[in-house]
Amino acid sequence: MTGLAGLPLVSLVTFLPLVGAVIIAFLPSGRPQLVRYAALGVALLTCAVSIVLLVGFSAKDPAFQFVERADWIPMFGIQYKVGVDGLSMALVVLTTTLTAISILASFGPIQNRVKEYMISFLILEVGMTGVFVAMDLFLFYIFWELVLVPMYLIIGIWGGKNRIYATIKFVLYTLVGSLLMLVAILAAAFTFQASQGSWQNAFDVQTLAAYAQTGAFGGTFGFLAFGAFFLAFAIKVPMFPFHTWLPDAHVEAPTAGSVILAGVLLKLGGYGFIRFALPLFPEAAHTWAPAIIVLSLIGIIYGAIVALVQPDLKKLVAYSSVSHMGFVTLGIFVFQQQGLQGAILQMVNHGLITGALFLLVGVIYERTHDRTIAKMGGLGSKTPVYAAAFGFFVFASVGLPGLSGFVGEFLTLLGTFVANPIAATVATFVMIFAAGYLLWMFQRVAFGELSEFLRGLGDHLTDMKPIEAMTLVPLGALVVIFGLFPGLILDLVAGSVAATLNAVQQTAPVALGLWR
Amino acid sequence: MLSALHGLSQSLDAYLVLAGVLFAIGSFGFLARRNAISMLMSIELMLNAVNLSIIAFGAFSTSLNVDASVIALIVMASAAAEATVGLAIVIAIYRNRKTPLVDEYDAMRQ
Amino acid sequence: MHLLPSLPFAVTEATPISFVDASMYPLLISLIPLLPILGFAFTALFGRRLMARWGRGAAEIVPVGTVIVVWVIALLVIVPALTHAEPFGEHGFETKLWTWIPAGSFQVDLGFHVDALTAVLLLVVTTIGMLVHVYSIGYMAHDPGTWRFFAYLNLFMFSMLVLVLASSWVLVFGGWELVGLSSYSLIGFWYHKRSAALAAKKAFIVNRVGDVGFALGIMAIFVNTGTMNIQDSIAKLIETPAAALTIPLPVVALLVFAGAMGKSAQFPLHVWLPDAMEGPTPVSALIHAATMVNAGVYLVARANPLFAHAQEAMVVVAAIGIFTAIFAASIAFTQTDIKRVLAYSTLSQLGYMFAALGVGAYAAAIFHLMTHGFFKGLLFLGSGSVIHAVHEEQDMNRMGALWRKIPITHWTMLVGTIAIAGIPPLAGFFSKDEILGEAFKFAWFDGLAIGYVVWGVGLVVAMMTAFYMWRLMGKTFYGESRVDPHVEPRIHESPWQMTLPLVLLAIPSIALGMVLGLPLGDSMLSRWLEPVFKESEAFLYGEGRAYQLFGIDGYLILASVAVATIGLVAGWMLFGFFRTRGRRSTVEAITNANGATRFLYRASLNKWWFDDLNDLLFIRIGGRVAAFLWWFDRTIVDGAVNGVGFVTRDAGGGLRRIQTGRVQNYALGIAIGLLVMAGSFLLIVGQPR
Amino acid sequence: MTLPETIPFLGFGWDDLLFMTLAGVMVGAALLVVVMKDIIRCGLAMIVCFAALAGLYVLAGATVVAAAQVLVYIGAISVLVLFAIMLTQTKSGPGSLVFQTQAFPAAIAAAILAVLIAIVVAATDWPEAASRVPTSAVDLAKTLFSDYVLPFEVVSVLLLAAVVGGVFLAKRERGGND
Amino acid sequence: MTTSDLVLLAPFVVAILLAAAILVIDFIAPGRTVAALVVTFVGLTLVGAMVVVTGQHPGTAFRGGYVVDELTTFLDLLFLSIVALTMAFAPDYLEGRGLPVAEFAAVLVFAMSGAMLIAGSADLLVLFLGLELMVLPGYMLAGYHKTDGYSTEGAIKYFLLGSFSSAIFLFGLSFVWGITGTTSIAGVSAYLTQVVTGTGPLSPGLGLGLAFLMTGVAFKIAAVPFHYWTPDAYQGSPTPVTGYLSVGPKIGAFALIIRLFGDTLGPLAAEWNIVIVVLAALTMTLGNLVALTQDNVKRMLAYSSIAHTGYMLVGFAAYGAGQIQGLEGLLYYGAAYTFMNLGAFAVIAALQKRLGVTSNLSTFAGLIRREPALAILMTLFLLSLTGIPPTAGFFGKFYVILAAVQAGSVQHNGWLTGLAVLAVLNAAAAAFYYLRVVVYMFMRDPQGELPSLQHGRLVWAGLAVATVLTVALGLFPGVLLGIVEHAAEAVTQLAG
Repeated sequence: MTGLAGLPLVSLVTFLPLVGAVIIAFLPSGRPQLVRYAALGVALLTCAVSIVLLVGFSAKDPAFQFVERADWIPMFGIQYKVGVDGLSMALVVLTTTLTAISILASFGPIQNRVKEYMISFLILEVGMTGVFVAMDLFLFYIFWELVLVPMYLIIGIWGGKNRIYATIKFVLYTLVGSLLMLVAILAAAFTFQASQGSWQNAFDVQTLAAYAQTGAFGGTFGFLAFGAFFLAFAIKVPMFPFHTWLPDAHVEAPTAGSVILAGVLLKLGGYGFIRFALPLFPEAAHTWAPAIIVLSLIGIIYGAIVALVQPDLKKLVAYSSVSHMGFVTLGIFVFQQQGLQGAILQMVNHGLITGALFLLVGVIYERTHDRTIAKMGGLGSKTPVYAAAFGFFVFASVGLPGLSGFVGEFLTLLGTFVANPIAATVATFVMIFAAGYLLWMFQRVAFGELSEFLRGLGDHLTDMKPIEAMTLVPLGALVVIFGLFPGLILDLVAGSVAATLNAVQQTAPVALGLWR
Repeated sequence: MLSALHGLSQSLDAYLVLAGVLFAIGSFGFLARRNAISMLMSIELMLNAVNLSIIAFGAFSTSLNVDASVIALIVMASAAAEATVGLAIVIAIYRNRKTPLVDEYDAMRQ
Repeated sequence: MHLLPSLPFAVTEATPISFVDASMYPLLISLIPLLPILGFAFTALFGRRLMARWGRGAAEIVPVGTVIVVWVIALLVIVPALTHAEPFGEHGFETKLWTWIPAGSFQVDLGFHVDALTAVLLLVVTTIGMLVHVYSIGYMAHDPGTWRFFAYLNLFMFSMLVLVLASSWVLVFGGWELVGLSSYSLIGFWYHKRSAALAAKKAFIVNRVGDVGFALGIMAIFVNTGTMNIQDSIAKLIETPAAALTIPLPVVALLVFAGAMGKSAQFPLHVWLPDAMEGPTPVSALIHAATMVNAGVYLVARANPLFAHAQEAMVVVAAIGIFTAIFAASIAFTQTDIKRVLAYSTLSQLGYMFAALGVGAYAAAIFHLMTHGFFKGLLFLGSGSVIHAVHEEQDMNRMGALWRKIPITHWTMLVGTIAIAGIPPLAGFFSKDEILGEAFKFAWFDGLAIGYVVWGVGLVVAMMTAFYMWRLMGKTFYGESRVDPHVEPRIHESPWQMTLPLVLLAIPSIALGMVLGLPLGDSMLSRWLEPVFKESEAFLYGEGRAYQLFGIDGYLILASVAVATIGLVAGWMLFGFFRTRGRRSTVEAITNANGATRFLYRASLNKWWFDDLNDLLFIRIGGRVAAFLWWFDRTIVDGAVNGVGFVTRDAGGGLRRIQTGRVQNYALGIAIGLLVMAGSFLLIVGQPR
Repeated sequence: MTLPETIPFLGFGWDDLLFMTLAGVMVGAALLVVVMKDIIRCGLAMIVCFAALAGLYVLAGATVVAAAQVLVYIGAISVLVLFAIMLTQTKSGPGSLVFQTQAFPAAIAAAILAVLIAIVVAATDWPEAASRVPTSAVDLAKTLFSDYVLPFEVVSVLLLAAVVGGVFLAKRERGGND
Repeated sequence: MTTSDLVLLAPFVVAILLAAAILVIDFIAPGRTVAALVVTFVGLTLVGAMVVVTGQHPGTAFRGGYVVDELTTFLDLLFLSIVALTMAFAPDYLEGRGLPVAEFAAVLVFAMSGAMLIAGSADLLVLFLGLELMVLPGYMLAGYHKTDGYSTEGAIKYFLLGSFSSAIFLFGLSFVWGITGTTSIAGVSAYLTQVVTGTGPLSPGLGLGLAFLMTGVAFKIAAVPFHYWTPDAYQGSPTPVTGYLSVGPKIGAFALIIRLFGDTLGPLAAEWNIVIVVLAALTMTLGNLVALTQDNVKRMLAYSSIAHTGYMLVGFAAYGAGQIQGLEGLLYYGAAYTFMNLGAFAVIAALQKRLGVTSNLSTFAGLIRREPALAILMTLFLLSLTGIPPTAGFFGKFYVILAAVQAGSVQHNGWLTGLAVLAVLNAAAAAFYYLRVVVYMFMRDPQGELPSLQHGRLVWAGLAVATVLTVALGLFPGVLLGIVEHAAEAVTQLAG
């Protein structure tokens, strides 16, 4: 079944940006403004299409919808197969929205080589959307790798002064993981082929998942293959101790880059776990879960504590990402409905909130060309609107009920508690640290008298410009809406969650439990 | 006891060992000499060793007898071709470097 | 014998009273929190412009108006709820707006539950809230950020109302966090003051410590009962046999209590409250005396069956409560900042309430919550008025002899003082006496020793309270003036917007006790609240006990009145009344004493060194730990990553050396390779097949 | 008069003697080629070596190959080499050192190689190691132009290519250096 | 020799004639580059046509000495495209340095004919001659810029080591021939089958022969530890030649391996496969590690080509372990590698049109400003070399690794699985040095503004072809897969 009017909507959402990129490539680079608006137009159009998709999507039925398939490399049963279920749907919309916002947010900051920048960004969007809609492992892998290149350029060309180190680190680190995953993918596909005697659908996710239910991917093979997947996704998420590329990448990346990095790229990891790692290797997933849970807990607490002492705004937010994404992996690997739903919700929220925080950091960086917290102070009196917006998202990130951050975290914790109270207790303590680092940061930035450094800037230190506000308003609105009506997302993903859970057989919860 | 050597010329092994020795000598020359042309000559020695073994094989088997000679001839020809090119190259580089000593051609390394 | 029999609800057998049609209540109840948040949104968005355009009045009208409207609506709900009219009945009325969190078996309604207990809290919150709003008009008359202030106040009203109305634990937690937020914003209202900023942060974070427990408690409740609705879950919890519970009941109760400790600033989480006095005085009155800090008490009272069925937990609650009471009182002795004295007294009184909850005197606790709300609100607003009069001076050492200059403030505060001291017939007496009496009887009849402790210490605290309150009065209003001479001539009574609330608060401080506390032993309030607590009380005491005015209860009354009087007299001796006599010497004698006295004095002065302890633990040591972890991250974790890279590259650097550029070397390499190859082949061939 | 079957006192056949002599000469000459200092002498030694080799071919009955050996190697290649030597000798003569620094390891490697081959040869039982049979030129021609016509053609192409390239490389650049 | 023989051999013959023709043209009209080029390309197309035609009716000629099957056709076409592409971007470079194009073309065509011979040979002797015919011109091409010290130095190193290895190869050949008594691949194969089945003896002599053969071949494909010549020869040679050398002889040598070890020694796979595995591991790893530290792009690509040899060997090892996919992967990889690598060298050559431009990294600094088109194309090729989808390079890697994994899981052959893992780790490491070039092109500022060059139409055409193929082979591998499959089958048929 294809789209509403028989349109291949999913492919449309995926490749529209590519078309846009091609068109932009032929625009005169001499007229950046034209290029900017063209890119924004494309992004908005894509966003609109994804909304259409969302409208046409029926949350009732848990199956994949809008599925399009065509043989691609029949020799290996590789097919072009895309479609969306609730989970993909949510993340696709998140992607298109954040991309549009990021492009808008780049109008001011990006002044040189605008054309290349916009093209890279649109291609990046293709990659990200593709990952979320791909239903064929091979296709998925291609999009997965495709994401690297534009991000590599975005950080490397438009980044800060240490950008090259950061970008190469980012690419190499990610590449190691994903290449091992490739081996695992091949092994899985081949195991299937060997048993079926034909390559038919050997890379088809659903087929393989169904096949996995027969316990075919168990034992040592499953263990190792899952390990490969785990590495790839854990690096992307990123989980402790694979997180060190993140602070560097964030600090060096241009604002919009950070937004997308935190907003979508990190989600690729979580999505991968849910969509591929668990259904394909349920047995191994259970074997690995305790270790992963422990790592997540470490990440949650550790990230928060390290964030406390960061002198650089972006680094602080980066480490907070480590902490927040720890909830995602935690929620996933307790194999428990609330946990999983919470994890997904957390992914979306983290995308919105952290994205917004990076935008805000970008706003101040635009004026000061500095991100050192110590130099800030007293913005509350000089730029009240900015301070207010900052405060809003800080508290959203703290997990204030009524804003979206809370529900995701709470559900994750609850799910964890059901599975394993001890783990939940440890994780819950992050409530304190989170409040600690965020409020301390906010106090040092917004409260007190205007700092020497800022006073030195004089009139350069203006309050938020309309265009900057425009990037933040939608995010803020969504944060409130999802805070009050998390059901919008929860119902959307309920189907996928159920599917995933009975794929991993929500049987034995992790056996670290005190009361188990 | 010298009669142990009787029929030496009748044994394939003798020829092959001889060939092997020649091959070894050639390779030694190739490894040890500095002069390009000496190395070239060493290679010729090795090729001859090959020929010798081929002939030997032919000499001791009726079926291979004729083929051996043919192959040997062909090898010779190709050796000649190699020599031609090799010498040409040696001369060319000598024009640039003014020395035939190969171990001084190390502008490119690592 | 009833005072004010004219009051509609002051009839012995609670006859149901309802003003509107039952079908209206869902709407009314929803409006109560809804209006303030709208007021907040409006003021936050347009307040700045309105104020710039048409002056502060334009910015104030909406928020203040909202709260007054809310008060009216609230009354329409409170009365029938207290009198158990339909649809409230005995077990209250529940209304649901929408399902907030639909996550499979975990369903959280965004809904409200109103019963007598809720109603009592509503009464306190809306009434005092309204008065404080009015008062603030005067108090903030010169502040450039008035609009912001009122926006925050409305936000607070919303949060607090959500907290008390919520029908599900998660929503309670929501309000819980939101009051934290508003308190944060209001404490840090003068954000350019570093101390204010720090105090705000401290308040939020310390509260969070308690919230961790509360959150875990909620999860535990869900794991045990599978529902988040307060009523249902409690019912399930107490009827499930202990063995069948995943998480033992005492653990659950204590986790919930942890939350209460944070919000109600019980030891050792009390540190934030005194600092919170950095906020504007109306805030201190509203949030940090009358309403928010009572949230903890409300929570425990709300969850009373949990505690009743988990005696261990009750003991802990009582112990912590009574300890906080005396601990805080001891500090209040020596503080010179007028607001801090009141803050510590608040701590102390909250301690009373928890002690009461700990000994099963739920009604008494709520009673004290109400009375304390009013007279402490009064005292704070009064202190605000004083501070206002002496031009933002808070140090009592720079006051004195003010009673003639600001009479209204003085008289109202005097009422408050006597009320808190527990002198009949003012409000404080009834509630405090009920607590002490219940505690003693709890031990006497049910043989739980903790009761004696609570009673004994309680008496001491009562005495101390009377003493330090009089000290406050004396240092502020009596004796000779120590006011800054430049300010001296310009001292004046506050505007009516400020004095009016004082008067309005003085009335209940006097009368409330008599209205609700009589007849002794079978008071109006206890009858209202009876449905909420009867299950627990039945469980704890079995059949109710007859009240013996001329028996045990009489002696207990005498005892408490006696200690209160002693305290007052002592205060009078030391800090005088109307006219000074040479009494300062005695004070100095104490302050300059040696040995134990001196130690106690300094301990009290330095608040038992708690701030220093926290500073050491969390700032110094914690900071070190964090710094170390960061170093670890950069050097070890990241170092490992980069290390792999370097090793690889250096390996390359090493390997490239074999490329010497000399043909013969290459040839030798090839030759050796040839030999190895030949060798390996011969080995392979040699293998038997 | 006829010679006895075996040489008196020595106890092995005449052609054995011949074989040993030729082999000795060949190996000796080969060694000289790789060790002598003066490269021109090396060239001459190589000629000797090739000649001895031709002798061995005759002994092995491959007369045609022997002839070719004389023509191609002694007649063509050696001469070519000598020319090259003349062209590339600087006035100062060859560099002071004949041998690479690694001559010693090279020697060892070569020795091992020789031994290895020898052992293998000894260890292998060769197919139908009967007695030698002489090769008739006629058969050879037949075979060459029937079975081996493709290699034959290819060799000619090879030579052509070699000549073309050789000429290009060796010819002086017009106005080039030197 | 019959007419049918000639028909099958036609492509080869035509190639030779083409070479001759070019020489003649040059003789008639010296220095008329255009004429020579026209003839060359016309001729190449002609040869291509012949290849396709003869490819229609497979068969053997010269009493089994020469065989035409899908493999032959595939390889021939590959060689043709290699030569064509090389000729496309060579002239700009050569003329800039006053080097004659005609001779270059002629010699190149000779080399191609040699490669074609290897592709089609079913006889060890022919195989050897083809090899000679392929590499001798190679030596000359390496030294083609004879007034340049580097070029000639590279040439002599290449030549000396090359002929050394030829001698070794030949020695081994003689032993194998001496024992099996035939030079025909089928014959040798049959003999070995007897050995394997135990009806015939497996003598040490044969082992030695195989070892020598293997060494010779390993040298030609520049497998570690026989790779020494590669970096110097590649760096020294004129860039177009380097481009050719990096693919032509390599593919040719792999054709040799396939013919020799794929066909001939198939039965002995069990014996030599472990050796291949070790070779593959060493080759990838050393190639990549050393490439990490190179600052000269040509030299870096030389080491990278060593690494790629390693990847192809992985495929071959998988084949040795019994997975036909391994062979297919190897062939596919060959094709992919051809186009992406030639493309990369084309870009370098184009940049070096300006005299005195080195191939150091610094040359590429800020290229995106000076020559955006070239920079973007270079990036594409480098990404493909890295193996980032969706490019030819990725699918090539995908294919060989798939084969290795299969072999690993089918025969529970831990070696192969380990090899697969090692391969991907290498690929990750390789990303570093390829991306380094990208860093220079996009993220560094050029030192000294140079005016952008004018590049001939041929160059652009060549680049266009390379680009299209690099992308197409990545996105739509289906087309080539079919051919590759048949080619691989052909091999097994010939052996069995």
